Parts: sequence; structure tokens; C-alpha cells
Amino acid sequence: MSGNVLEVSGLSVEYLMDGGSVLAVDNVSFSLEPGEFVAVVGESGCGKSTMLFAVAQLLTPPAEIIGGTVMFKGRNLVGLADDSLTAIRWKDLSVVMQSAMNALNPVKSIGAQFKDAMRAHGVTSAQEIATRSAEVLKMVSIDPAHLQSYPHQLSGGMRQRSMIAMALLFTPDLVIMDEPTSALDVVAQRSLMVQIKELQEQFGFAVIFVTHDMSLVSHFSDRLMVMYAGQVAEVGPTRQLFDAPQHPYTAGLMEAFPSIRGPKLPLAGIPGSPPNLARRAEGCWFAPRCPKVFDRCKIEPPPLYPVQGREVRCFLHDAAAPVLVPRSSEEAGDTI
Amino acid sequence: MRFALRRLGFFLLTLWAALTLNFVLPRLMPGNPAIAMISKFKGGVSPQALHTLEIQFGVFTHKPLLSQYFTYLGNMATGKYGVSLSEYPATVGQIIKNAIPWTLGLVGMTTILAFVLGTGIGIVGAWRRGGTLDSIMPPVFVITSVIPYFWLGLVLILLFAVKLHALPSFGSYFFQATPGFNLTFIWDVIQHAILPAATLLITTIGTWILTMRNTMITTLAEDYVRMARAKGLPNRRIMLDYAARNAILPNLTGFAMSLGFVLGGAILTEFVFNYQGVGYWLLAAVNNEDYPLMQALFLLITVAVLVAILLSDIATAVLDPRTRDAS
Amino acid sequence: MAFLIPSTATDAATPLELAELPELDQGPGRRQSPAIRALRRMGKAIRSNRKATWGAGLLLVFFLLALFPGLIARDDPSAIVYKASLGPSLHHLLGTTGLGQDMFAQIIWGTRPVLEIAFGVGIASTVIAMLIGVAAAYLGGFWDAVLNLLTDVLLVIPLFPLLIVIAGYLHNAGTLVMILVITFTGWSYTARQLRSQALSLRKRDFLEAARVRGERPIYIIVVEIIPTMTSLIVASFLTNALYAVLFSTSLQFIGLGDPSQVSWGTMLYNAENNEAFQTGQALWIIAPGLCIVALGAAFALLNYAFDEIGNPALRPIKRGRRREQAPRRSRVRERA
Amino acid sequence: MTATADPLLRTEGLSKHFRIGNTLSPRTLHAVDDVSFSIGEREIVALAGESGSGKSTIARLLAKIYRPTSGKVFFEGKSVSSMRSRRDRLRYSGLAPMVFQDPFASINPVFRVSHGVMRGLKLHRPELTSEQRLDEAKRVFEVVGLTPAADVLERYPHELSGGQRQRVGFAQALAMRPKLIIADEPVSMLDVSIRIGLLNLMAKLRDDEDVSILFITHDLASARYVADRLIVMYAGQIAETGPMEEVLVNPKHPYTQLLLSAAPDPRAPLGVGAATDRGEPPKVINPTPGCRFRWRCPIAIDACHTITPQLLPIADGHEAACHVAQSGAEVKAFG
Repeated sequence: MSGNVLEVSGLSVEYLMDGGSVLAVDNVSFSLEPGEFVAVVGESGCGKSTMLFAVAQLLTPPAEIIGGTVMFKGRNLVGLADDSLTAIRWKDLSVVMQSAMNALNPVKSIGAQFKDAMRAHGVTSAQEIATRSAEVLKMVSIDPAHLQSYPHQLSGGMRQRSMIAMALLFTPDLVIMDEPTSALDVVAQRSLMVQIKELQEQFGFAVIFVTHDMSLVSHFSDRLMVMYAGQVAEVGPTRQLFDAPQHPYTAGLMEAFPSIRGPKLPLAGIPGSPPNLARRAEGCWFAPRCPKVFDRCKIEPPPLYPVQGREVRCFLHDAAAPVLVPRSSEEAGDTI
Repeated sequence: MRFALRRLGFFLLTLWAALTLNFVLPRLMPGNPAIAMISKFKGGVSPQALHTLEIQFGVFTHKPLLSQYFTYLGNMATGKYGVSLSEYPATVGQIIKNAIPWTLGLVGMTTILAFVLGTGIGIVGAWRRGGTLDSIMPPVFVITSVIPYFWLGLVLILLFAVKLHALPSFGSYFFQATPGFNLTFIWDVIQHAILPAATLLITTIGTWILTMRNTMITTLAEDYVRMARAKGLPNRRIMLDYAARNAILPNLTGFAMSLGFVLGGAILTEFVFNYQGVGYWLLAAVNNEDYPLMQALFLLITVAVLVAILLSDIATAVLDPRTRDAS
Repeated sequence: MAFLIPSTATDAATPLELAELPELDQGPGRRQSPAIRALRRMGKAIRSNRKATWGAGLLLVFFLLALFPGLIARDDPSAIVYKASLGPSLHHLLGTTGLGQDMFAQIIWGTRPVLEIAFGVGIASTVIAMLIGVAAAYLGGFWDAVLNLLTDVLLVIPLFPLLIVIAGYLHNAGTLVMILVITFTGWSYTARQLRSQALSLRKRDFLEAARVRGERPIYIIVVEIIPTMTSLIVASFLTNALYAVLFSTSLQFIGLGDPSQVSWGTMLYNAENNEAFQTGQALWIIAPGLCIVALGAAFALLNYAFDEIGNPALRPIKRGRRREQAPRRSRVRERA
Repeated sequence: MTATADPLLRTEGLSKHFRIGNTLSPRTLHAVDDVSFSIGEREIVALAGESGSGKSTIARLLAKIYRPTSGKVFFEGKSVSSMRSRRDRLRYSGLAPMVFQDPFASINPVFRVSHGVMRGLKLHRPELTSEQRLDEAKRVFEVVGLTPAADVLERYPHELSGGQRQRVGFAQALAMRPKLIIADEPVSMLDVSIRIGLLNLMAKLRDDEDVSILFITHDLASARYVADRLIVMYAGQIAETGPMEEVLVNPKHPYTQLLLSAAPDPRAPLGVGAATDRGEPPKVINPTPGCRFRWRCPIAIDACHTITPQLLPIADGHEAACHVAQSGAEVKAFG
């Protein structure tokens, strides 16, 4: 689709370590329409943050993109010269990071950091900078007087909101968010999510939102991408994934959330632990923890199969092969 | 404010500790060395000066220790450092007054130059991670930073004075020159300063380079640097305003703290080059058993370090809003 | 004689990406005691880091010289039996001194006192620093304030001038006096480092867990805290040893050592007093000086290397390692 | 209440204040203020609240890491602070051990994971021989699901995953034959796929090993999954307490309602726009009387600004510290 704001295809990232290399992001492809909200979920070490920074061209050694393209508004960002990238950054593509405490420069005031961003993109009038800075802070319901404040003087929630304000200085086409709410308490987390959604509806930017907490994005994202061991396990419309997960891992994740309302069901979670990416898997990465594993999973790595408008990396959905599992795949969604 | 008060308290305490060390040390040493000193200089010094010394070092006096101590503290507070024995009748104050400008000029300027230059090289080296500069820096400067000052001084003398006859190796100016504010004299002073300055520069710069490089590398991995790149800021701004400005903060304190080490090196350098500054006189006093001079110079050096720490505190407060708020 | 300040020894930072990845293969060591495991790790680290290999190699050479000087240099180092100021020859590898002693024998025999001082100060200062630093951190409150103030005051008083003053009163300081004086003045720097690490450990839950379990304070300090600080303790030893080498030779050079002792510092003192340069005896100054540099470098290289091993971010980056394998390499690695 | 009917653990007016600031401007941070609750036998009580609500301070008070500023803790009817002898204190620490939040920081990295269990056994059950200790260690490892126990005992912490390490924490506690385990956010740092396993383990310890658990958490959904009773804390005080389902279905305190409305729940219908509260829990420094939630509370009345509400029964076993709720009016602040 040519109307997409972002098209990632075959993106792979490797870490060079003393003992060899680790493939942290393995052949990831997806796309974003303008104004779309895509959530990327996965456990720690699944490569979701690395993937995000690879898209934003923000990786630092020892991480390195070893293949794939990131087409942003029709241009491949991978291998793009520094000055061309600089022109795109922030104006068209901005980033919000996990901990604002670490992502804001501790020795500069909020206003000075806003100013830096604007001046880097040719806004030189002090008047214009001041007006716009105050405007974006008001958008996230922070008193513009805090432009004079230093990061350590703000509360966690305010820091995070001022980061979002900074990301919206130029009304970009895409905002990349790396767990922006995970350092916050539930109440602040909820109000920030609502605010992000409101701003997104108001200004129409697309969002990639990385989180480890699937339940957080259930009401906010249009599409959901589940990652496991550096690969896409399942991707599709959020509601569909929640209602009928197709990949055993997605189904297991659903099983891992106790509910706050409704009948109390005994849940099983997923046995075992996330894999160590340094030890290469022969077949499917999820096989050791999978309740529906069969022989083929241990030998051959599964590709992504298209299933009813979604993509699922699981042999259960290989239409060409006979189903070898004892139970039918629909059972996975039963408990919901 | 509170922070400033606490720092002031700390400085006073340190100063008091140094004064007390001066008072206690000669009394602690086996066979109070001051006795030997006083009998050695008995003929050449006025009886009055001798008496002051007796109180200062606690010999031939029947006053109790505590009253000796307070008399001593009083003398120090009112600037009565006594006479120099080896340079009699010059007072300790006069010798120090003559020595300070030379040390301040040579050591002060070189140290600041080494810090600024070293920090700059460290910043650039870390920024160009993996470049040639970055890869040769650590081994080279680990080794230069362990070269003894005095030995490097000797080697430079051998090369540039003895073999090449290019530069003078003795004193702070040609001994027959008349000090004055004229080009000939200034040129003479500069020539004399080149070798000792080079010695200090080569041996101290490695520390600043490596320290800055290492903190800079740690800082470069911070989220706010990544964020600055995401914002599309010019590289120079990221390097200086985001990375270096944060990385330099711990090093400022480190700089002041290690000034004691640097001054130690300066003493040896002045000694090797017969450069008549504070360090030269300190060693001369030690060799001549001129204890009043030695004690006063030790105090002076301590005060110098304290002043440097004070300056670095101020610089840190200016650069770091968090320390400002904590006070 | 400037000092290497291991800036990162206390809190090694892990880049974001590394923290997200599972640990690489940890290697053997399952059934060994912690001490042996630590030694094995150290051995492996020394072999894998070139600076550490050089440092350890140099140190080993000096160690052997100090242990068996008689096997290498048969001449009596202090006997004035030869013609003065001979040039290097087969009989006198480095020539003779201006007084008529064999210079090679002096260098070899001079190794022992320097190493004695280095190890004496290194061990004594580290023990004091450890006791004071850990006690301050563990006891906290009043005792921490007192011990910390003591450390800070001693840290600020310029050490070398103080050393000169003390040595000036003492006259002719032999090995033992040197060790005592340098230890007395020099323990504060590493005490401060050890304290700050112990403080950060104190907040770690495993110590609280031990306390909740009902362990006694002395058990917690000796069994739970100190073994976890091994690397900083080693660094502390190396720092103190280096400082002892440089300061003791300097004191000897200015004539405050024991002039009858054969050591590198007194060789330099004698050389300077006999105007070695003017009499064409450059080797008399160059040889012992180079030895000091080499021994100092051994300690400093080891120290720096351990810093690198503890904090992988500091290690040298090998560029272009993957250039041929990955033609579509991203430009991200070349920021700057 | 007679002595035999004493609950397993009971606190009475428990407070912990920290002195901050300095001699020139002394200030007191009220981390925990006048907290009274009890835990019965074979019961999991969830203590929920946001960060800074004082819930972890309560854990540390119960574990005797902190000493209370005022108030008392009674264990099996006996005052814990009056336990002076080492024997008594050891006995208590064995009966009420603690499990920590961070699985990566709570086990000493230098030793094998057997270290903590074996030390605990040596201190608390000195009658066992070293073989018996090893057998017991194997037993508790099996109970918490670390199998094969003999193999896992020999490993180093870095060789285990976060979930496994947290199970080691429970095994260490279990080895002392406890009656109450104080679990301070035991699952909050674990990956979601692993959390349920630990929650199930906690239920199993209650059902099979007869252990009570004080489950400290910020996640109401996890609390609901395993706990029998719920205590909601706000700014160092108990806001509301009662049987789990009763409180969740029928929350009386505005703060509980806020927490419930903010909890993400994929199975709930879309509720965007509901929780628009932008406030944050306060740091309680030198407090004046009044409800601590009043600045965020949309239904605050005059009394809330002057009188600190007491925790009073609203329904059977259900208590709330809210003037409005206590007046009998219906509380509908959030959600």
C-alpha cells in the first residue's frame, strides 16, 4: 500500500557480543496507515524495544541492523545519510521513551530542551518558540510556567506528559512510544493513556506503542503485534486478537491476566521461561513452552501464515499440512 | 545555603586537621627532630626568633601541651609563621610571597591547560567511538599517566638541554637577567617554563583524557543522548550540551580532589628544574631541616587544594540544577 | 604520577539493549566455591583482555626478579668493585654506576624493595579501606558520618606534600617505614570507593533478606557483603600498589629514603647527585626510570582492564567486523 | 475477644514516621499512620495501593526491618516489639519470613541458590543434621515447583529466570515452617506470562501448607485472583478494607473506586474518558487533620478538610474511612 506512513520489511537486528552475535530482531515486517495506533507487546528480552529503536534509526553499538528496510513516507531510513535523517527526525517522526527521568537532559530546563528541538529544525524566532512551547504544554494539561522547571522538579507523571508535549512540537506523522506509562502508577497510567488517545484523535498522527502489558492497550490500539524471541508471533486487529487468539503464545498471554470483574477463573499462565536468544533454536522458539507442540515444531522454524486478516507464526495454521494436534485450534479462545 | 555552610564547615575542619598535623607530627617523631634543628641554627638566629620556634615545636619549654597548642593556633591565625632558618633573616612569609607567583604561573596554568585539553580530547575520543583516536588512547595514556614526573623531567632535560641545547633546564629565568616587564625578560621566562610545563602536561593529561572518555562513554549510553539524536539535533550540540555537560560533572569534583596529586608532581618538577616555586622551597626546607618554612608551605598547599575544591563546587552548582536545589 | 580515576568502578552502566537481552552463556563454574569461581573468572578475563595480559605479564616478570634476583644478576649490587662509569658491555649489561657498581645488578636487586612496598601498601591500605568503608556503610548514621568525615578530610589534605613532611622529620625511611607512612596517608581514596559500593549494596534486598532471616551483623559483613565486592577490592589493591610504587620512588629520589638500600629510587637519587647526564651516564637515569614506568604500567593496565571488564561499554570497538557479511549494513554505527 | 481467639497477626495503631530535612528545618514524612488490621490463619490478605502509599513500609515494619514510631504488632497475641532475646526474635523471623520484590536483587549473586535455604534451616531449625537440611531444602524446592530440586539447588542465581528466583524466595521462607509469609510485591517485576504461576503457588501454599500470606501489590486484579481479603491504602492510611469480592463489587471509598476505574481490563467494555483524574498520591509531610484524599476527591464535603475520617464498619466486615460513606449517602466518585 502506498498510502502507508511506515512500511517495515524484513528488519533484522543483531547484537555483537563477546561470545558471538545474538539476533534480537528477526525478520520483522509490518506497516502503519496514517493515524493508526499499533501496539507491540511482548515479554522482556523479546526484542520489542530494539525493534522500535531500529525503526527510529537510534540503535547504538553493539546493536546493528543487518537487513531489511524501513520505508517512512516512501523513503528508506536504513542507510540514509545523517543529514537527511536529521531533517526527518522530530518534524515527521518523534519518539517518547520509557523513563522520562532518564530521557530528559537533567541539566537543562524543559523549555531549553524544547527550544533545542525547534532550533534544530529551523525555528529561530524566540517569540515563536515560546508560543509553541507553551501551547504544547497546555495540550498535555501542564502549566506553561513549568517551561522553566528542570526535570527533577517535576513529578513522574508530569515528566512523562512533558515528553509527550515535546514529541508533538511539530505535529509529526508518526510518534514512536517505548513503554511510556510503565514507570507510573495505575491511575496516572490510565490518565496518560486517555490523553495520548485524545491527542492522537485530535492531530491524527500514527503511533507505535511498545508495552509488556497487553491489557493496557486493549482499548486503545487498532492493531496488536505480539512478539516472541525477536519474531512476530501474531499480528492483527486488537479486538480480534483479544477475542480469539490464534497463536498458542497469544492465547497463553490471555490466560495470564486475572480479571477484575466477572467470574473468577483458575488461570494457568504459560509454563517455563522466555528463551535465551543466545542459544539458537532449531524449530519454533515457543515450542518448549507450548501446550500444543508437535514434532514438526521442534525441527522446522514456522513461517507467518495468513489467517483471517491476521498473520500467525504457527504450524497449526499451515493449511497445506494435516493438523497433527490432539485438540482443535479454536479451543484456544474458549476461556475468554 | 545549607550546603554552602556545610562545605565551609568541612573546609575549616580540614584546615584545622592540617594545622594539627603540623603541630603533632614533630612531637610524635622519635627524638623530636626540632631539637636537632634548633641546636643546629642556634648561633645564626636572633634569641627572640629562637624562642618563638621553641614554642612552635614544643622544645625547651615547660608550658603544658594544650597551651602550646593554642599559642601555636593563634600564631598561625594571625599570620605569624616565623622566620626561615635556612634563609635567615628572611621570614617565611617573604619566601612564600616570592614563590607563589612562579608556582601559580607554571603549575596553575599547566594544570588548567591539561584539564581543559584532556577533557576535550576525552570528549572527542569517546564521541568518535571506535575511531583511531579512541582505540589508541587507553593504552597510551594509561602508560603516560604512570611516568614519574621527576623522571620525565630528567629525560626532557637530557634530550632538549643536554643533547640539543635547545632549551634551558635550570631556574625560572636566566640568573643574570633583571626581572622586569619587558619582552626580553618575558621571553626568557617562557623559555624556562617550557620544559617543566611539558613535564607536567604530559604526565597529567592522560588522567583527564581517560576519565573523561570513560564517563563520556557511560553518558553516551544514556537515554537523553539517544533522545537528542531522535530530536535531530546537530551533532555538536548533542556532544557538548547533552553528553559532555553531564559527563563533566563528576569529573569537576574529581579534578579538585586530585589536585593534591598534581601538586605533589609539581613539587618534584620544580625540584628537578630548580624552578623556584613553592615545591622547590618545600624540598629545600626539608633538606635543610628548615621546619618552620616546611610547615608553612604544607599549609599553603592544603589551602590551595581547598580553594580549588571550593571553585569546583561553585562550577558544579552553576552547571547542575540538581545540586542547586539540594542546597 | 597522575592518577587513574576509575570513574565507573562503582556503578557499571549497562546499555539499554544489553539489559533487555538474556545473559549469554555463563560458562563453567557450577560446582566451585565463590572464591575459586571469582579467580577463574579473573584468569579468563586477564587472558581475554590485551591490556590485562600485558599488565599481568609485566607484573609476573618483576615478581620473578624480586624472588630470585641472585639467579639473574650474580654481582653484589652495592659492592663498589668495578671501574666507575663503564659503558654497557657483556660483563656489565648496563655498564657501571659513577661509583663503580654493576648497574644491571642494582636494577635486578632493586626490584624487591619496590615490590615489597607496593604489595605491603596495597594490602594494608586495602584492608584499612575495606574495614572503614564497609563499616561506615553498614553501621550508617553517626558512625558513617564520623568515618566518612575522617576519610574526606584525609582525602583532601594533599598526600604527597604530607608524605614529604613526615619523611622529612623521619630521615632515611626504610621499607617498613615507607609502607607505614604511605598506608597511613593513602587509604582514604579507596575507602571512599568501597564505602560507596557497600552503600549501594546495603540497599540490595539480599542483605535485607539475610537480616530478616536473623543473621548477625558480623556474618552479614564477612560472608554476604565482602565476597560481592571482590572486583572493587582488587581494584583498590591495584590503585594503592601503583600509588606506593610512584610515591616511594619519588621519596627515595629526593633523598628521603634509606640511602644504603639498593632500589630504583635511590639509584636515581645517586645518579642525580653524581650529575649522571653531565658525565655521559644517561643509562643510570633511564634504566631505573623505565623500570618504574613498567611496574607502574603493570598495575595501571590491570586496573584499567578490570574497569573495562566490569563495564563492557568501555571496551575497544572492533570496527568493520561484519563489513563483508552484511552489505546492507546500516549507517547507525557511524554516528558522529 | 479471648486470648485463644487472637488472630495470627494484629497491628494496633501502627505508625512509621521518617525524619527528613535537617535540624534547622525538621520535617517528618508520615509513611504509615495509625494502621490497624489483622490477618487470620490460612488467609491471604492483599494490601493494595499506589507507590508511596506506605504498603512496603508496613511489610518492613512487620519483618522488623523498621521499628514502628508508635503502635504495636501482635503475633499470636504476643507483642512483637517486646521480643528482646535473640531466641524470641529468631523464632518470630522464622514464623513470619519475608519475600522481596526484586528477584534479581534478593538473592546474593555470589552463592548458589541453596545458600539462603540452608542458612535459614541452620538458624531456625538447628536440630536438623546436614543431610536432613539438604532433604528439607529439596522438599521445599519441590513444593514451590523448582524441579529437579537437587539440580536447581546447585545453581547460581544468574542461571535462573526471574520467576524461578522468586520461587527460590518462597522456598527460603517455606523452609522455616512459617505461619505467615510477608510478600512485598512478589510478582510486580516478573513477566506477565510467569505471574500467574506465582499467584497459583501462593494459593497452593495457603491450601496445602496452611500458610497465611500478606500479599502486597499495586495490581487489584492479581489481588482479586488469590486474596481472601483486601486492604486499600492511601497516603499511609487504610482507606477501605473488607472481603475481596465485597469491596470490588461494592467499593465505598472514592479512592477504591478510582483505582478500580483505572485498572486496565481487556474484558471490560471500553471505558475511555472515565478516569480523568490527574492527581498523584501525595508525600505526607507534617500533615494536618483532614482526609488525605480530599484534594483529589470530587465529592469532598467540609468535614473532609478538618476531620481525619476513621475506619468504620459500613457493612459486615467491610470498613471504609470516608465521611460521605459513613453518613450513609451513596458514594459515586469515579467509574
